[in-house]
Amino acid sequence: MSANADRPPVIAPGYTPATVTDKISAVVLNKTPRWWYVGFAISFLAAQLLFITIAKLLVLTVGIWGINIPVAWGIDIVNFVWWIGIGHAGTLISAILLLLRQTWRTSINRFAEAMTLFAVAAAAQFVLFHTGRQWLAVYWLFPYPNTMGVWPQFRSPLMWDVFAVSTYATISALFWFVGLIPDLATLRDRSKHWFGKITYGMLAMGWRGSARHWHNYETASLLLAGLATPLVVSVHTVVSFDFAVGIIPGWHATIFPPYFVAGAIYSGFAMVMTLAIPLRKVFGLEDFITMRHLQNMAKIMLATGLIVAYGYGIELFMAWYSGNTFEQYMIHNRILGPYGWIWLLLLLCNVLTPQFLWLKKVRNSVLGLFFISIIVNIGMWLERFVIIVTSLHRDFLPSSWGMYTPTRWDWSFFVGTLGLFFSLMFLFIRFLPVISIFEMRGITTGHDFEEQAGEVKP
Amino acid sequence: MSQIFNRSTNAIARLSIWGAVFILGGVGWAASILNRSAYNTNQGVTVKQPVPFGHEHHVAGLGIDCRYCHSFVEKSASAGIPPTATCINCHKLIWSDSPMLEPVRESFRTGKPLNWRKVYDLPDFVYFDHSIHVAKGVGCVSCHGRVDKMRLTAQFPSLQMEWCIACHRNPEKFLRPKDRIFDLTWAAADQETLGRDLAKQNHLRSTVALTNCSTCHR
Amino acid sequence: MSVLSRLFARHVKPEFGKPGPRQEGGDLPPHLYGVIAEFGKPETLVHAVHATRKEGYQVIEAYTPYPIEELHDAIGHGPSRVPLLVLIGGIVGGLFGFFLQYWTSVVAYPLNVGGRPYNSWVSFIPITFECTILFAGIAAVLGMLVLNGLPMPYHPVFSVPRFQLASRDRYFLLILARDPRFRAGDTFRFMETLGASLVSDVED
Amino acid sequence: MTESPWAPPLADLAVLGRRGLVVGALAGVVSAAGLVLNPAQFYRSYLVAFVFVLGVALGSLAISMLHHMSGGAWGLVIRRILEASSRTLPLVALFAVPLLFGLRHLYPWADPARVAGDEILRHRAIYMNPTFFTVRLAVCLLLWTVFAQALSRLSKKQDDAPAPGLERRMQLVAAPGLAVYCLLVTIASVDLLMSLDPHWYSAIYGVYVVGGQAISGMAFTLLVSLFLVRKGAMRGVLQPRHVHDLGNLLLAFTMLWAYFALSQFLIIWSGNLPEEIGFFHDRLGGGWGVLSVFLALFHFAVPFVFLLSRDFKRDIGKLAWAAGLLLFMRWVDLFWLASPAFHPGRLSVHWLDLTTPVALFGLWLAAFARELGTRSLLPANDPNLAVALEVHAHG
Repeated sequence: MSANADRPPVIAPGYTPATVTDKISAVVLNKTPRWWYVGFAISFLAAQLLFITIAKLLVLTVGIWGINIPVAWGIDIVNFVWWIGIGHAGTLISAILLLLRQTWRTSINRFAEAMTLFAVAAAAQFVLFHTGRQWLAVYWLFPYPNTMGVWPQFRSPLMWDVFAVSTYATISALFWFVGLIPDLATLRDRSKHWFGKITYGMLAMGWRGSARHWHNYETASLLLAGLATPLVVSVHTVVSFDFAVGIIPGWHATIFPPYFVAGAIYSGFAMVMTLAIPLRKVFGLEDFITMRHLQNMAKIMLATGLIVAYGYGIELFMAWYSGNTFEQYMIHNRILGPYGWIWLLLLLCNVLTPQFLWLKKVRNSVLGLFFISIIVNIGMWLERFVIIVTSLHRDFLPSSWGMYTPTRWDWSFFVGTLGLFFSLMFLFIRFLPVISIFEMRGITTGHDFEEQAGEVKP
Repeated sequence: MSQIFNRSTNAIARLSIWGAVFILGGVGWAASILNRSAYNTNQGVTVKQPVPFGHEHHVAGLGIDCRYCHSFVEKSASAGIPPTATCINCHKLIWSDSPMLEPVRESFRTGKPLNWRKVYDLPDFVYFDHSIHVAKGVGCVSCHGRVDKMRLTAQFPSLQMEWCIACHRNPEKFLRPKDRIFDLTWAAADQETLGRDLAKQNHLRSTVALTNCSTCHR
Repeated sequence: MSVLSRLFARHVKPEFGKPGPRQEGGDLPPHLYGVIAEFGKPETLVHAVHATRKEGYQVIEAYTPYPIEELHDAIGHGPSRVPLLVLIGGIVGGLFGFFLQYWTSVVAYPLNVGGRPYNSWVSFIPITFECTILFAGIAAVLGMLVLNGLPMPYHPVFSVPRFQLASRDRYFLLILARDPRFRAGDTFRFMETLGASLVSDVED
Repeated sequence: MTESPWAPPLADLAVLGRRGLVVGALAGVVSAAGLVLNPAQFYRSYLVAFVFVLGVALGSLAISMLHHMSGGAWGLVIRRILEASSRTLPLVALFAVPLLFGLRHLYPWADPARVAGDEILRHRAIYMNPTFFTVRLAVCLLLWTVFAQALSRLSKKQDDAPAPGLERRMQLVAAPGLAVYCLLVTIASVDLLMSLDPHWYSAIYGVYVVGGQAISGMAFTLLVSLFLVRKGAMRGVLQPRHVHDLGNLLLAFTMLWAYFALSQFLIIWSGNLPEEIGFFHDRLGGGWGVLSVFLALFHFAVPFVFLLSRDFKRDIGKLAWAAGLLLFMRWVDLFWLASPAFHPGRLSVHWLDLTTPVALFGLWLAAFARELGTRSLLPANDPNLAVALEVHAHG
């Protein structure tokens, strides 16, 4: 990256490999702060809601949700798409920015990758449990020689989704773990307690940081980044195919793949921002997650927000241009139908609010960014609600129109996944380094991992 | 820094990675064995009946035709469980005071049917029709086995879908002439040619049609 | 070294290179793994590596808290073989993904779905792609671990007390006893001339 | 002219311009004969040629705006090529004029008889009519030109006197510029290409065309870079790491284009709706299918495999091969988009299909060569230039 005078630095001046190592590993190795217990307890309590709902769901199946004909996909799928979308920013930050040699990613990539992993875990709950009878879902979803002699239907986008999401979960977990190995070795070497030594030692697998280790490691990291980049695009593309491959008006639009991917990045960066802003405050990590990071993320949010707005616009235009009665009614119903207010709210959250990010003043205000990020998170949830519910509840036949209201179990499932996500997040920030220590060491001495990684590219 | 781990952990660590692969594979393999075992399918398992009816005796010993008792097999979806009256036709004369047959007589007296237990219990979402199978040339023995050798009746096949599908894919391997449908001992000299001819003669639908979901699940 | 580990003593996989013939009549202590030197700056380490290589040592290894590219070149390791493994993984994955779908949809159980061809190759593209990525990614990670000889929780260098700083801000150079050029005393003295802050034996 | 060390090779550019002019003019005369002989075919061929040249100029503009927003050495070393290419937009606008005389030969909505008999065309008539079409095209060309000129002028200012705020001002133009560019390309691509088919519609179309233009711009820039390197004008400037980045961008654009193309195909193929599938039905049968396969192979598969190789991307001589192929394939792609609408069911390549792009591209190249000669080949006063030109040990 070119040096630019009016940009804040990616790390506050004065750090050395030793101080970086000590400061970041101290977060893990020092005594647990009291607020952590409070935060974890609240999250864990919310996660219990998930387990209760799942227990109920296993007995009574999806009848406890508000779904019915015609809206057979309700907020379970809304939440799935929302969570998966949030996960995307993590991969994007670590993979694409690694390929583009953006040094600023270093201090947030670990944390963003963890977010990816936990968001995918939360999303997986919906995929797993919306099938109603999970023990049967195994043969619906995975190709194995079962006793029926049948195989999954590979022409269905839902099967593509199974492969995309499970590949995504596997690769993000591997990418995250590989990134952690040198830092686990650091913790192994710093830990005072025998239990920590053994645990981190086993996870570090005997990492020694030899020249050979680093060389293979960098090559593997870069290749993983190169693989993860098209993967992350493919995942939300496949999610968009879940809808677009069908012929429901409001779903069947060719713009869906890029527009969904942009939306995923948009909400993902919003979530990184929502989490990173309080985190840097409470851990005192402002020197590592600097204003530069927040500004860059704000710019990416603005860009992806504009793409999403483009998607909304082109849908309206094409519905009119097509001259197709059903497409036109879909738009009419989306704006003026019973769920019209949600659409309006969505425009406020997703199209209007991010326009403030054009202003440098807003991009420099931590509080302002925090609020915008939360609003965008809400807006992206509403977008999926509009796409799924509004398109389904009035399709071709007026005789089969209906309304959809989520039940309290729908909501408890959603709140439960939030609890699961934050519980995992709390465990992560307590027991693993939230910032990649070895990469920060490199930055302080000018041995940029990215710069070098770029050079070992095959 | 001193050593945290003993030298032997190197071997253990590597072994555990391979071990995980083998354990996972082993679990999958065991699950598939269990799934296809009689424990799950009831294949070959006899069911306790109110009266210990013996097909071996009635079919092989006495030579009674299947249709004497299962009288709807050519005309309806169900082959038909004989009413008590069918039993009494003979058993009013033979073994008419056997204590073993007391439930039959009681049923006849009271008019309350015998509570026969199902041996072949197909899943509810399978639409199975005996008559079409008989009409197209599938013999009893293909699905029910040598009932003439069964002292007590047991489920002959696994009844898992892969078993159904195996025949629906290659029906010519099992087809037989109309007059041999109820013959449990008959076997073709050249099943391959015969089966192909019969498939044409009986207008069997294509494999694709026969393996369509809606053929059995409606 | 504990008695227990003596009992289980076995050859620990070398960091690199083929084991050379041990020097005849050398004065090697029976359990010497190598000699390690500690440096405070990456530049010093890189210079030391160059000097060591010049001196004729081949079986050496350097340890740093973060990747240093010059070091890799200085030590003279060849290019990583991870990319090749990833390529193989990707090709295998892609073929697996496509033919899994082709076989199940065309051979194993052809079903008419909305009049689409059995070989709906257009619909098979997403899963073919995902399998390519999955296999290639797994190949990258497993390949990295195998090529690095991991997991290896026990390694002789961990016995060096200050080696824990290799994951903080110290830089280490190790000459293995297996090096044909290795002489216990000479090598130790040679390493002391490299500007190291500390030189010590590594026992196996 | 400045006395910059990176002065353009004026003599070589003059030769290039002259050749472009001569070839272009010859092909133009031949094409004009075609206009007399077969006016309908002339306009059909001319449309593809026009959209092709427009794509090169606009692609350059888009890449230069992208560079202003992202920064990076790769952009600085090609910035002047991109600027020269985007400064030709007024000429491209001039190229659009003949098109306006042939609307009724091209578009079903410009034929009153067809509109009267077609419900959907009547529905669209308020938007899709010759007057409004002309207005939209004019506004698009005007706004693109305005953004191109604004950036180019700021860049010139930087050459004249280095001022600290200039980069930021260029960023301030580029950010909204890129958004406006995308929006206008969408509008123009619906107007110029999509509406050739009376009923077909696809929401991703604009994005697909944007992706294609990025390839056009980058491929053309790489060819010019090779030309400049051969003529010794950029010796020592274009380092392997720059070429590597440019190659990666070309790879990324190629993948994006393929991604958009595949998304559109997969969704429409799976949906199989009568109003949509016709587009691919026309393009997969009757000889057009061969062209579709050709497109998939040479617009994506072959360049993709080569562009994956690191060695290939670090050598401008090799990379230019991929760039040349892709630039040619851009024309094939546009031909594939437009022509099946005129000749459904039968692959047809008229000689005018070949002469019109040569004519327009030749004339355009002459203008480009003249524009490239007016400035230094590198923005000498850009504060990031020194860093961008640093020779890395491992570069």
